[in-house]
Amino acid sequence: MRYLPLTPSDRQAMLAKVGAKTIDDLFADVPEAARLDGPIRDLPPHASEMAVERHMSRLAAKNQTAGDGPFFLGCGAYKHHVPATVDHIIQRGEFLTAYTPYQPEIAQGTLQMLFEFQTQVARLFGVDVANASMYDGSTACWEAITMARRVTKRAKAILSGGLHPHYVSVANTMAKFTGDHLVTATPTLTAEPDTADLIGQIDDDTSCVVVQYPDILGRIGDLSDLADACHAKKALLIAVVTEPVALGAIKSPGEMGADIVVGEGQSIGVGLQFGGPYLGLFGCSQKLVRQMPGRLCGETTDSEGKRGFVLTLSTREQHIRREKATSNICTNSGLCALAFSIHMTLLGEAGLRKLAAANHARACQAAERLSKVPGVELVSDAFFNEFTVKLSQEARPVVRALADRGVLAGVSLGRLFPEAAELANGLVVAVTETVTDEDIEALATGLQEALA
Amino acid sequence: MRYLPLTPSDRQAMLAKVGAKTIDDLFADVPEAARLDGPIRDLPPHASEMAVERHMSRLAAKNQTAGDGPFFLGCGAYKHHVPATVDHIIQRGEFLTAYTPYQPEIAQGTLQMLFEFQTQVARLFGVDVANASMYDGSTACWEAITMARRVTKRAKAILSGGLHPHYVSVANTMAKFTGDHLVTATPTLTAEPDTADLIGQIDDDTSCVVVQYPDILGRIGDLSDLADACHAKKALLIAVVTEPVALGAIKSPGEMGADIVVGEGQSIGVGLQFGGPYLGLFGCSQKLVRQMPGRLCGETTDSEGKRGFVLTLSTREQHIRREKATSNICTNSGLCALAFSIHMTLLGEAGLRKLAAANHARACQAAERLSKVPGVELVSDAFFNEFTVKLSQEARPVVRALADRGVLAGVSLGRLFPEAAELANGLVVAVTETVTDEDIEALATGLQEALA
Amino acid sequence: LEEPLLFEIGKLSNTGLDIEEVKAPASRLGGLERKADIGLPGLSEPETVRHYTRLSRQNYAIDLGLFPLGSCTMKHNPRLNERVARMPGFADIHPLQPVDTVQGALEVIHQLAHWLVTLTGMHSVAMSPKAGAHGELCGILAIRAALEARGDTRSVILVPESAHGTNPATAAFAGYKVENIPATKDGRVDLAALQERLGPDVAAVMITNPNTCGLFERDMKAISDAVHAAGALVYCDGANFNAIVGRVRPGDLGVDAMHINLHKTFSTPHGGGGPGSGPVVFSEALTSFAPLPFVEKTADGFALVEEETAGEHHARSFGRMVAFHGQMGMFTRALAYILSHGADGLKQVAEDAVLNANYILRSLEDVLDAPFAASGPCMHEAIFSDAGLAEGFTTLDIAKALIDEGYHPMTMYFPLVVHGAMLVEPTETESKDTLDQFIGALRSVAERAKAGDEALKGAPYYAPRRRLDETQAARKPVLVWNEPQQAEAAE
Amino acid sequence: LEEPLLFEIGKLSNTGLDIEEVKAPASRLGGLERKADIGLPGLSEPETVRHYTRLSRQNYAIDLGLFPLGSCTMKHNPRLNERVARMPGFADIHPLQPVDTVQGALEVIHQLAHWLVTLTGMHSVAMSPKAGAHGELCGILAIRAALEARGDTRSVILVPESAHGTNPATAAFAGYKVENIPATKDGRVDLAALQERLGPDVAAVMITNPNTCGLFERDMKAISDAVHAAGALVYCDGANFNAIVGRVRPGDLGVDAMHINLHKTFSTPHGGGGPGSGPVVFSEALTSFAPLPFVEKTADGFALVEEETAGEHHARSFGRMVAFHGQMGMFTRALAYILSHGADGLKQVAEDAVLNANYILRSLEDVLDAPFAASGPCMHEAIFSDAGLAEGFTTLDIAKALIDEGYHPMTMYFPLVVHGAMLVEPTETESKDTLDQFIGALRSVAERAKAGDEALKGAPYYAPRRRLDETQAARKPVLVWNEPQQAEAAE
Repeated sequence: MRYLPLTPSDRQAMLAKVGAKTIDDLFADVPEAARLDGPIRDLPPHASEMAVERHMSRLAAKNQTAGDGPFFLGCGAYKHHVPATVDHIIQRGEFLTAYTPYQPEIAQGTLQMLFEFQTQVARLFGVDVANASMYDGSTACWEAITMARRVTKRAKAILSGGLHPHYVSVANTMAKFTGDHLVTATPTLTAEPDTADLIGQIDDDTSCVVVQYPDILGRIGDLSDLADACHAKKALLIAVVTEPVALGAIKSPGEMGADIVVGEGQSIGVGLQFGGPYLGLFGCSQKLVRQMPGRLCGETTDSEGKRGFVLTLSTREQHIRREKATSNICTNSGLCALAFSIHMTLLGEAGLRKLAAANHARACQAAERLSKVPGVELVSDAFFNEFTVKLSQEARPVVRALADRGVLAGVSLGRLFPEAAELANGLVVAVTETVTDEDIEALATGLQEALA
Repeated sequence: MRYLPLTPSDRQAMLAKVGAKTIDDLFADVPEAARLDGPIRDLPPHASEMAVERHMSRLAAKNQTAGDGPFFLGCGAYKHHVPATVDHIIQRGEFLTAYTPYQPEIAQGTLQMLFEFQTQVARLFGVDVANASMYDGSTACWEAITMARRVTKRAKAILSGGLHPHYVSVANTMAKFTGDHLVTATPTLTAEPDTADLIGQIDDDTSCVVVQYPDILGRIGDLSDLADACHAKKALLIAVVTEPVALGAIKSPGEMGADIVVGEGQSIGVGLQFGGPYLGLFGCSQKLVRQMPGRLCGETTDSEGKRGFVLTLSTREQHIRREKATSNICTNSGLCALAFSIHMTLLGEAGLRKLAAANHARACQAAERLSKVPGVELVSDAFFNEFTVKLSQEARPVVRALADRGVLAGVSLGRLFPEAAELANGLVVAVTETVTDEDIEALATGLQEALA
Repeated sequence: LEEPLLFEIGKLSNTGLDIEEVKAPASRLGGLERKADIGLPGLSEPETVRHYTRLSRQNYAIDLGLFPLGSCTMKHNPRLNERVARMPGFADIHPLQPVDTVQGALEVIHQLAHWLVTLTGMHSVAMSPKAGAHGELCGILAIRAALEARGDTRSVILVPESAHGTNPATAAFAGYKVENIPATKDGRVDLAALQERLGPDVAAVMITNPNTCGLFERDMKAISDAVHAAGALVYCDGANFNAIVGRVRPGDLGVDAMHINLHKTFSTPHGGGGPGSGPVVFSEALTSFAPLPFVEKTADGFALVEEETAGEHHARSFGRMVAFHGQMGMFTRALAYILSHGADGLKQVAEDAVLNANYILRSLEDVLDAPFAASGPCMHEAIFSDAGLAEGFTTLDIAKALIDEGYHPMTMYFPLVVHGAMLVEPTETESKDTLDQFIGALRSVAERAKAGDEALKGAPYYAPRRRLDETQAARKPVLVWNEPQQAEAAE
Repeated sequence: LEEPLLFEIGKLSNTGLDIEEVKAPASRLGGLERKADIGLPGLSEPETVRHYTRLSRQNYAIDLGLFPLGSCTMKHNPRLNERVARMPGFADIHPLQPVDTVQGALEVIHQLAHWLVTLTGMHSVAMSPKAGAHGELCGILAIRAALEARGDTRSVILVPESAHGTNPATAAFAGYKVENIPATKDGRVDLAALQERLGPDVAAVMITNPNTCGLFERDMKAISDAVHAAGALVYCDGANFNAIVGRVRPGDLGVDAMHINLHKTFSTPHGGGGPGSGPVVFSEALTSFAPLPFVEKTADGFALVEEETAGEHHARSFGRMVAFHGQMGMFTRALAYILSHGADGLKQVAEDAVLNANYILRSLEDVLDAPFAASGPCMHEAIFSDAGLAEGFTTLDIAKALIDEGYHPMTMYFPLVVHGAMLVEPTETESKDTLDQFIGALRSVAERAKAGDEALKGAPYYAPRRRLDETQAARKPVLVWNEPQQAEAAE
């Protein structure tokens, strides 16, 4: 078998060395009754690379890919062009097949990269520091809520209606067990985000306000007043960014006063991948750093005085603190962080700004074009690369009908908020740099016919 | 522009250093009249990676690929499964972006690989030594003919009718200029290769006999008598192998007495690629080594006595010998040699034999099945993974008709020998391990309908 | 050669990408244009390739040599799986596409789920957890949901002293008190002590089997029976499933929930610390509490069960753990891995992993203290202690000296129950030749540590860095780069 | 760590591939079954990955640093081009498929051909030559065919002393006598001497422009005119086209044939010595003699003109040079490269290449002898000589010392017209920072060589190997591995 180097004669020699007659002797501690002697049920024997590749190809071919036609889905996962260099580098064995850098002397490649990544994320978010990544945006969001509880010693978190409903769902699930009190809301199809409502709800028990920017409907609004209101009550403002490319065009949450900024980094370098693996981004202000969850890479020196990098503040972590750890997280999303960092390095400030400008320009073009379709109404006039339209009928069947024509038209709010009938006509349309004039025309035409 | 690191301010600083006012000053030696000042005609300005990828994807999509359906083409290029490991390794920058190993101290990776490659090729061919690869099989074949001239000091080469007609064409082209005298023939649709005819033609002026094994019609026959006949007249036997996988099942030309064995290595590790880059293989007996063309890697030691490898016998080569070189070749096919060597290492003797057995078994299945189709007659009963059938009508339109049904049925002899009307009904069918039962059935059914 | 930081070589105006300018209608950014510099330097493409290629060469990796980290299962990552994960049909689909446009993706999840359930002998599997610790949390939440569903408010989870740190951390995160279970001298859970502690306040026991001492818990079934008799549930840490896959099914041992590290047993690449993937298999008792979303086969194809479609029979689900459906990119790799090995191969995996570990144990027990050498064969990892080293010499010295021998060190100081523990897991993808060389290297280092060779304490000498000062890093953490003048000003 | 040879670690029975057994009907091998061992050891997949990964790390490469080999144009290889070449529509098509199933492939060839003709200002292009030297041969054969077609039996080709070795070798291979043309002191072709030599026996002149001294041949047009006036033709070695692409068109200078190294100017990867690709552009005079096959645009799409279809208007083709259609895998990369750069980018390529070379020349001329420093600006490469080094110190010492500084050496001892030549070509894909560091390193090495620092003669010290004994290798060549006992017996 191609992955197993031992030969039958190796096995014999090694059994002799360990003093066992057969391999079964080494499983002697397994109770007789629990030993499997027969083959694994239904599983065929080992297969050639060619056969496995064929099997997987057949499954892959059953999916309609984002590249197959006009594509407008967003809502927490965005299709961007990922440069070939990114995939080339992350496939280098030295990155791909390394472990967590517990032995820093022979892991400086990963560690320096993480240090650079942390710096990139902190600057993008406009905060002081960032960690070495987390599972994804939704879990990073929940970690931020628990961090706010640790910092403020309060248990009430106010979640904006503009927060991704799946993120809300994750937080609700966790809060059931931790006893956090979450105040949640459903968004409304209005032009403005719910900032004013949020400000009104902050009280002395509030640990934090969680607001998404741009929000689930694509809307953007200034967070400064909200931040001030939070700070007035000694609560923290947590901003969630699911489309980091936006921060190449619009102010960062940190600039506007957010204390913790978390996000989903998938947009930069990672790709769609049906939802995972993705990349949780987590940054905060310097004064909160010792309550920050997840791995951190820090600068230090070696015994000869040379600069080097190590994992640090591990006294917060489970392998040292066990049940007193800030989080049970043991894994980050290292390879995705690498992909993000490479893509960001290729972009640089100049490229990121151009990319963001291209996204926004495309989105404006699409918004303008779709506004002209009878039965389509643009909900908000301040957005980045994603906006919501209200259709003259339920959006979900419209999306289905367009998919059959090869147009993946966006995310229907009926899919995201199945219980909110008032949102059922909403369609969230994401328009990135990958969208062409023809794509926009195909969407407009498709909508026109579906709504006719 | 993404590949150009100089910034405008770098350029200014550098111009100042070199004492030029503008970049045009550096092109002062170009006569005014020859300077291009305007843009390049019709060529658009630089394009994004995404745009270029789209352009190339659209072109790629216009081709019907070997993986799109049943596939039976051979005649010098074969579809085999190439393991994912091969492409992974050849994309490592240290292999992909290295130059010819002229500085051996920092090129041992390439050099050791070439030494291993040479050993693998020599053993596969059953000869003493092999070079570090050449452009492709057809040019290696011509180099062998000129080498035979240098060794024997005779200019008449006898080429078997079973030699790939494009290889014959290359040799004919070159011979026009070098004054070599080539005796060529057209194959006949008979069961046996033309060994007996060849033996009859050898005389005291003959430098070499060139025979393909398996031949262009897929036929195989023992070369021993031919080798003896060559040697009796002090001529060399050159064997050409266009399907090296065959040598995992059948005797090597070296074992049967060939003096020089050349071949096309594309089958192992390289892939189809519409004909190039491919991999010329070249091996010969030890006593001919100093007349061998192309790069050679040899073992030596460094100043501390450690084993190492260098390019050697370069006194044969053009950069030293200039007009007295054995060949004008300067480039080998290093990356393809690496791919070949990795694939061969993954196979090993055991894997190569199993692969060859699988190819032969599939071919036998196909031969058996096609023999049952009315109007299809099997030409030879001794073959490896490729055989010729004689159809009841011209093969070329049949191949065309089947292509429209998604079946790439093989190579018609009308394509290869446009001037030999007597071969027009011949179809050469290659059957590798990638062919399935369903593929064979699709071919049989397709032929049956096309010939009905 | 030293590789500078990106921030030392990049410039804000440099870029390695050409981005087409799109003619924009009037901007609609609501007055939020970002004006100040962000501070993100760029590099051209050639500089980028070189920066990261050079950085990569400062890493050790499984592609370069043995990576014997106990409990981490660093085995070969097949390149086929990388190719498969990148097929556009898997890599280029959006998690919120209409389900009939992603039937192949759902089928992958369904197939992998089927084989995970089959291999573990369990009843169902939750695919969405993003890593091992996330899987642990999933399992404990399901246990808590099940207990709450029957009105049970048990508050304690028992964890062996030798457990992974994630176990107590997870239990605490889920709101439980954690109590330790002692081990017997032979390195296994003390069944009698456990039985004594069990009571109406105990919600669950978390056991690692094979355990972190590298031993199979012989009494696993008795433990499970006792736990169940006390009204509690059994969580099994599946990090070490590599040792028994195809040979033992946890379901046959009474386990109620177990996570599976796809990046360990099923060889998805570690990538310098993730992404992982931690599906959790459940017994019938816990199945109805499993989290959303999951995939179900229906008459029409494959359905994605989310909040809205959960309906009656999934009403007891404890909720959602992640935004989307889990680590699809790891599912494709793991499925390809399972199909490549097949029934015979997976069994061979466990056998060779165990054989390799025992070979190391028996080849070194004369020179290194092996505290459980008499406890029977080890499973997939061998454990040694620092007993017998010369005064002042530690496990750390041995680890750093191994670096100079060309190897990644073993896991150090874990599990905590063994003093100066060295946990060595070779995995099944190492050849006998490689093991022999490693044994030779470790033997030589161990002999030097016993002989008190002071040179060891300076190791590593031949790595990209000498020993790094971790205390300094933690005392005043520098987590981001700052321009030198800023950094100075801050001091 | 030393990496053993495959033959020292592999076994005949080992394999890294699982191959399905196919039920065979009776074998039809005609009694030719191979029975004896072939002698091809195998490795499992993990061992294979490790063997080649470790080997790769003993190489220097452009991905690791500057590779200033003059005349070799080692520039960055874009990763997009690797992706493009691997698209199944290009990588997985057979050269003998019916032409209507490969229209996209033919269109790639046609488009690339179009841009090559446009960029060079020539009339047509032969795409099939497999490398630069093969292209030279193609050009010379076309010239010979053209001369023969007019009944002209000229027998001499004139080549400058400074030409690439392939030039005279090619001319000789094509049956010509080779005579040298002298150079002037300023490093250019001596026009007067050339004019004097021209006569009815001269078939062609082979000129490299920019030449191998890094200089533009100012008199190129005059040379061409003189050659044409004498009834001969002009071949231009296009190895250095990188310096002038987008700025000068060889067609405007009277060139009749020129090869283009796609792996130089158009950045297809060198791959440790190939594959290359050497299309040849032709003037109108030579077009009808171009080799088969080629692609033509027709009303129906793209046609592949081969022997059978060549017909009347191609009856003068000199024949076929390779089995199939050339280096498709390089065509896709080169086309992607041209489209990526576009009209502005290609011009910038030449400008930056020339600027970088002049920057090196002017930054080092104070410490290294630059024989043509006064001959005007250099083009894409700067040349230095060994004049002024301390007694007994050579170009080789400088080259090997550069290895220890972390760089690949420049081209040594070429061109022959400069004593101890050092030919430095940075290319346009190097940054100013990189050049400054390289200049610093070369300056320091040069100063040590001038000061007579004996340590230089032992360099390299920090490479995978110290200086290797090339004489020993050539005296008794060992080109293949033999089992130690055999090897000993043979001695």
